[in-house]
Amino acid sequence: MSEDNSPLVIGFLCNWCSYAGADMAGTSRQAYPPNIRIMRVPCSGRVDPLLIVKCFEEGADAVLVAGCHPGDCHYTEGNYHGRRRFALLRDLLDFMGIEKERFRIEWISASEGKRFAKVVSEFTDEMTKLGPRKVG
Amino acid sequence: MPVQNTIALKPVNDFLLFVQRHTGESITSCYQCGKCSAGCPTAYAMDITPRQIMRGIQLGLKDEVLDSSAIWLCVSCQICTLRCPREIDIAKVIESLRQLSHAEGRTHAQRDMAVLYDTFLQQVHLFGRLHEVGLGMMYNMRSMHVFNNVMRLPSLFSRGKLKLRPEIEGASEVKQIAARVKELERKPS
Amino acid sequence: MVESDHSSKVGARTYSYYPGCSLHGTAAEYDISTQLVCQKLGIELRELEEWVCCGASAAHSTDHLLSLALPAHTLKQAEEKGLPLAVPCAMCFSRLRTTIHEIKNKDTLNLVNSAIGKELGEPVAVESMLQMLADESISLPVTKPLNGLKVACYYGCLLARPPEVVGIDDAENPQTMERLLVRLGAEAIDWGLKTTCCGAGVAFPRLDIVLKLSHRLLSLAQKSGADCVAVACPMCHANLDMYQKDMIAKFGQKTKLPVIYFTQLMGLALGFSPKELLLDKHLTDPLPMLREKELA
Amino acid sequence: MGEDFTQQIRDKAKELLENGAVECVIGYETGSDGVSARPAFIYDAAEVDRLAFDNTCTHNLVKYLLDKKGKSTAVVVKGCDSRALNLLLSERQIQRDKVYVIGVVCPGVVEWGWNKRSEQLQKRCNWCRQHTPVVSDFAVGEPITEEPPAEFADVAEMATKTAEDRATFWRDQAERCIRCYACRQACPGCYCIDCFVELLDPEWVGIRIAPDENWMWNTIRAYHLGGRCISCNECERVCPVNIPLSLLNRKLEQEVLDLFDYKAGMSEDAPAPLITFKKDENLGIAE
Amino acid sequence: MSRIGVFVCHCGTNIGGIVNVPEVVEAAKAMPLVAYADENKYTCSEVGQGSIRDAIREQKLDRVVVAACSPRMHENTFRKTVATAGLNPYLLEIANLREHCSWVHSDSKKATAKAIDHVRMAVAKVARHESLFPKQVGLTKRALVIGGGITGIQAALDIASAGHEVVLVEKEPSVGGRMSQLDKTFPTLDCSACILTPKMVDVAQHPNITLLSYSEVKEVRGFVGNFEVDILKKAKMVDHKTCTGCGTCWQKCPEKVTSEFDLGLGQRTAIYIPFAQAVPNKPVIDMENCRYQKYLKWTQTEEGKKPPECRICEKLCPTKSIAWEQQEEIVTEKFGALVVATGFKTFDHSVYGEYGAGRYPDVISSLQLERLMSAAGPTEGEVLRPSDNTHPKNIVFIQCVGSRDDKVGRPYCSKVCCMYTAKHAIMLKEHDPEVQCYVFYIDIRAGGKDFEEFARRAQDESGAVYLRGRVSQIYQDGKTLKVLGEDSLIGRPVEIDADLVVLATGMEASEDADRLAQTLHISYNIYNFLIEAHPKLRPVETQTDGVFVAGAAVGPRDIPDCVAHGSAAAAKVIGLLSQDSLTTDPLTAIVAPMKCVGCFACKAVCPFNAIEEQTTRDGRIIASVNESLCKGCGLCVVACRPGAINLRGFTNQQLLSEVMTLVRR
Repeated sequence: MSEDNSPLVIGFLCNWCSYAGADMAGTSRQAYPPNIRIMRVPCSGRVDPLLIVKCFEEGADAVLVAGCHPGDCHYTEGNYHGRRRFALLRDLLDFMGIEKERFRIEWISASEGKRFAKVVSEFTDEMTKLGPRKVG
Repeated sequence: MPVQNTIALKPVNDFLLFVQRHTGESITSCYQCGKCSAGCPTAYAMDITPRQIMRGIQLGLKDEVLDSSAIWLCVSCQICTLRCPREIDIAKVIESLRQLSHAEGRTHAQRDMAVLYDTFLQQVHLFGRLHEVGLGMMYNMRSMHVFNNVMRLPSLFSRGKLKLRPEIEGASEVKQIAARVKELERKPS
Repeated sequence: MVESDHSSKVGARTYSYYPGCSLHGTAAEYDISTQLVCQKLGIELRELEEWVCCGASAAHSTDHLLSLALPAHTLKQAEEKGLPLAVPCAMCFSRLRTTIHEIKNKDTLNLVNSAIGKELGEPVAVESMLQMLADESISLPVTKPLNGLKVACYYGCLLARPPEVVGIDDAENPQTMERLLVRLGAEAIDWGLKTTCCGAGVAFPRLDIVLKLSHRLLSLAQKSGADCVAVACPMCHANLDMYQKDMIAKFGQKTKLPVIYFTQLMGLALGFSPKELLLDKHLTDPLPMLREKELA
Repeated sequence: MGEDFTQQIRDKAKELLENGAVECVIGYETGSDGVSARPAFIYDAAEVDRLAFDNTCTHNLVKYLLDKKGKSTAVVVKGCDSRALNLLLSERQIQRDKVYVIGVVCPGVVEWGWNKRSEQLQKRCNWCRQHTPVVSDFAVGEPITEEPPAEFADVAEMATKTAEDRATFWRDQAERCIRCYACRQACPGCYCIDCFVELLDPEWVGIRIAPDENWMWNTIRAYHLGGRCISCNECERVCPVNIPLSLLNRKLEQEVLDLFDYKAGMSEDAPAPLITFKKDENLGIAE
Repeated sequence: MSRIGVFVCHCGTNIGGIVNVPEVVEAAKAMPLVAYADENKYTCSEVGQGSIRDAIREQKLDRVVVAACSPRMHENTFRKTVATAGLNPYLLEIANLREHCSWVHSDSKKATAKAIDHVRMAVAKVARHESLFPKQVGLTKRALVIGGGITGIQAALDIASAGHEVVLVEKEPSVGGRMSQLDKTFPTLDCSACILTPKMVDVAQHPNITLLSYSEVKEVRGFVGNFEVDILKKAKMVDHKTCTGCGTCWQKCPEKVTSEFDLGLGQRTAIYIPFAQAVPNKPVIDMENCRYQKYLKWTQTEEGKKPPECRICEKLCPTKSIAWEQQEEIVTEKFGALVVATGFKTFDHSVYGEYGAGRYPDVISSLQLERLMSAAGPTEGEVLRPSDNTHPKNIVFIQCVGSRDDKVGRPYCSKVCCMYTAKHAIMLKEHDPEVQCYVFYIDIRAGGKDFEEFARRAQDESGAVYLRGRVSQIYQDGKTLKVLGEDSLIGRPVEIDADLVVLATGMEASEDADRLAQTLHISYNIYNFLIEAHPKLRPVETQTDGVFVAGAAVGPRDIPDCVAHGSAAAAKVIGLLSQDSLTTDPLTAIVAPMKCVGCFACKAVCPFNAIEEQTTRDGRIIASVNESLCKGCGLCVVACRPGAINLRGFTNQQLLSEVMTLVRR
């Protein structure tokens, strides 16, 4: 939670699709709340659960992982593996008290700039409503 | 569009803003392709075609649009809405213009149409249902076209189509509804 | 009114029935033929008590809230009966379906509720008579197939548009009526103006428009080889049937083309006599043509 | 029950050691308190009589095979322990031809402590659905084939709590954890040379013994066992501060069953769920 | 102690307008290990790059952070910059302050705070960067061109004439694409066949080009320089080695079928060449309609009437080239570069119920009119009404059918229709002087050299009446078609009794272009047009190195642009193949031998089989990375529990340091 306790959202974006989609949101000037901090990774399959758990351990309010739509992955299978890991991790974190809504996974293609802006806006509003992390 | 004067375009187009807010349709999306006028069955009889009505709103020409006969000759057949390539509900826009024109009493371009509708509602208020013969008589009188459709009366009468006695059912219900509607419409929703 | 046993038992197909003002007036033949056909097919129609007018074009052209409140009142009556509502008149059907569509919006619903002084619950299913009778699952005990009768099916505007509200199969080229009449043995011709307007309610103030539009329809139907036009709307029937004499005078149209309610054609096929179906009530007399086709 | 199984195990051990089939037989013997069992490593045929089997034989002996790489060894396994064999085989940590499995149909293990034994079955034996070893060269006891479907009441009960309560619950557990890593030492699935928790570069978990760090350790340890844990529950048993690790393991076990229809350790060649995928599966995320 | 240099860019006002750049520079100076921080108006300019080079030398910097636009724009530019200053190009990190910050946030304070965070992350990451050295990898000096239309032909010819081997794969039995269906071409009224056929023949005869017609790409593996492609050669049932294309078979074949090439207006036989000038000029057998194949299917079930055995083509073939036993075959070939030129198909106008939904025979598409006007067409160039084969007098053209129309999901303009309709109006007047053409349009779009002048000829010389307005409905009215429109210039509805109505159908991506794009791992938009790397700066490249796109497959485009696109793609391929070896991206995985426990989870998840087994001196079997196959996706790193395998450029340490600098405030 930053100073004015608006939520800190950490975004892991895959270089080939979602990061390009975020760029497209920029070039078409699709505004969205500034809470998200974006990290570029080669593939959603490169996003390590350890990194996500570390984000939550260190107090981040929400994590967004965005990758290519199934079938579009530049490395053919990256998002398929990612999908399984995140599905399991999300349930584990939820079980340990980190609400499921705080960890969101989206498939965003290189041409979906508008959609990227919409997802980030929705996610940030949702996290603002959910409020700060109560424990830990 | 009858050219009386040069159109002085104002920075704030209230008419456009009102119609867009009232109907929820994006009038500025219309790129004047004319497909609505092309399919409109009564466009040939209109002083301004549906496309020109949309253009009128875009340019804020409230008087030309609300005083037109076009909005009264629209039979709300929905062809324009079905085929508009910009997916604008034009029938809804023209319907709201008709309601606005009627509310502001500017129906003189096609007076008879407004007379027909007012007489129709008057019948319904009286009897709860529409009495066709009553509508016919009252319309002829109030529109001063006393002999309208008179030649057809014998053939209709001989076929027993003219029910002289009105069916009166639910009239009180209709009156209460009409009163509540008036009340609700005075308070801005 | 045709006597039908209002047995309390809810038959396989029981509907509340909302005839509308014109079916109790100049369109009596549409009302009678509908009831006869339903009786024959074992469909029970229970007319709503004290139904009121739907407001038609007059309401929705001048007052938005009133145009929703009147049909809403009827919807409340039907809701209290708890039966699906069968509506023969295209205008009433369109106004009822439009109201159901618009009260999906919460604010509109609240406004309409306060207008009719009642709380509208889940609206009952509203079906046009055409949609209801054209249902493939209804078996049609045809005793006198309409062999050799070439029919131009005419839908007009309100049965076809807007598609998402009226639920027609194809807004540009519907086939519902064609499929029904073919099952009765008739031949449905393909023509291009089956959903183009006949002039609707402007007959009184602007009869010239009705004559022009209706003549355009009738001449194309004739040119396409139709023996008659089948309709499912009292206003279309009035415009197409009543003014053919004027059209001959004004446009030199050669012969008259009979305009018949599709329920009258169904009645013929199901064995009712033209008299019972009030086929003699039309200004353009269909009987000569029907006799020539050995159907009357 | 004890006499019969013990004798069969001793005879087999004697035979294996005498014909040199194995260098060592890993089994159980009665502990120095004369009551509870402890692991036994028998290298000499003459000592087979030390071997014994009763309802205090808790330890998962498969873990010791990791130190016997390349040496042919016999091991006594119960139903749950045997699934660890398949896990280590599929992850190429042991070779099937170097291991002689003495599979004992497990009657269930009782709660025991130093010099005391209760008759009450251990928690894990109540939820156990695998009494018969999935792998065995020499079977001891009648195999039980009818097993009721698994249920996860404990997990369900935790799930009813609010997110805040759950977070507080696990925070309290994290507070008590002393990072002794006994759970890791007992678990057959943990055989990494350098465990992630001990890495300083990258320093995933700080060396500070504090709730945040402990919380991350417990979360990642559980995650690393996702789709691999065979619920022998040794981790919870050895935990000096009694953190309910079974809750975490069984939550993941249930999720793996629901999401991927997979049960760990049931076969040697079925790939673990997190290293494979199905293209058109719908896992309820990002749909 | 490393010395990091941070260079924050104003990018004119793109960044500086919202983000307080000086504040970011000050904040950067206070960050750990940052020895120098500065700002530039345009860092990517010569001046900007110069300032970086100078600072590296003067301040002895060993790592650089450029805080400017997206790394996808100028990461390579700045790698070259730091390299020329003697620094390893991979000791660089880009912070995205434009697309992900100034362009999407209006609140200057928050945008600046976010910009500082992004710089902080970049600094934390670059601090953990190590020097990386790209490797040289061999490449296959062969190119694959997918799609044999004019674009594909042009690309293939250019690449081949530069001395490289080309394989041209075409789905149809002949190359030529949509252009082969045209009669004349604008703006010069050249006969399409006259300018296309010679190029088709060149493609067939060029020593460096292997033409695989009636074939499709099934599977693509590998990466730039080393692609491996499975090509499905469909069964032609004719041995093209012995067949001389004499034509006896397709003249005698009794089975008549509607011709796809003639868009349903003409017929072809079961054994056929699609059109006279087809290349290869040898037939294929249509398995669905060949009577002998129907007979064979009948023999299996023996249900229904026994069809004739036929086999006339086999009996009459002088060179015995009919080969019933031929099977479809998959060949796998290696390529260094791929060009996708799969072209377009015309919009299916049967979606327009108001234009008859395809029921009225005299309402045809513009491509069908091309076939009617073509001398090699079904009517040998005589424009006849399909209903009764009479000469039409009143011809109505309707523009924007399937273009600029949200209702049918095609809001874009197809760019070529106004031009080809003007061409049609001119040509029809030449065919028959009594013809009267009406063109319903919304806006005439005739940009480009000689285009507007050409479009004007339709009105000046051919007397075509241009009506501004979209047609709402067409219906059959006896023999003629009633067309209802509005002339929106004078604001009156108009009606025309048309003998023939031509719908100017728009351009769409060709059939299953999305499936092919997925196979090639390139992205495509919602209309299935392929997405180029950058619409202005890299029009024929894609995000995937070594895969190039050209022609109408990328978006609506006319022939001159398609040919230019084809040559542009060829130039890119020639540039790539002219190198003897390729510098591979060094961002690959690497194993720490002492940590690997040999569980090979990495091998199970690697999509490129880049993990190999290696035995250490102490007998342990551990994983090792084949760096020419590894593409740096990082799946193995996440699968490895002990963290024995890491990904250069996106190591665990680097990513963790980015997270830690974000959350630890």
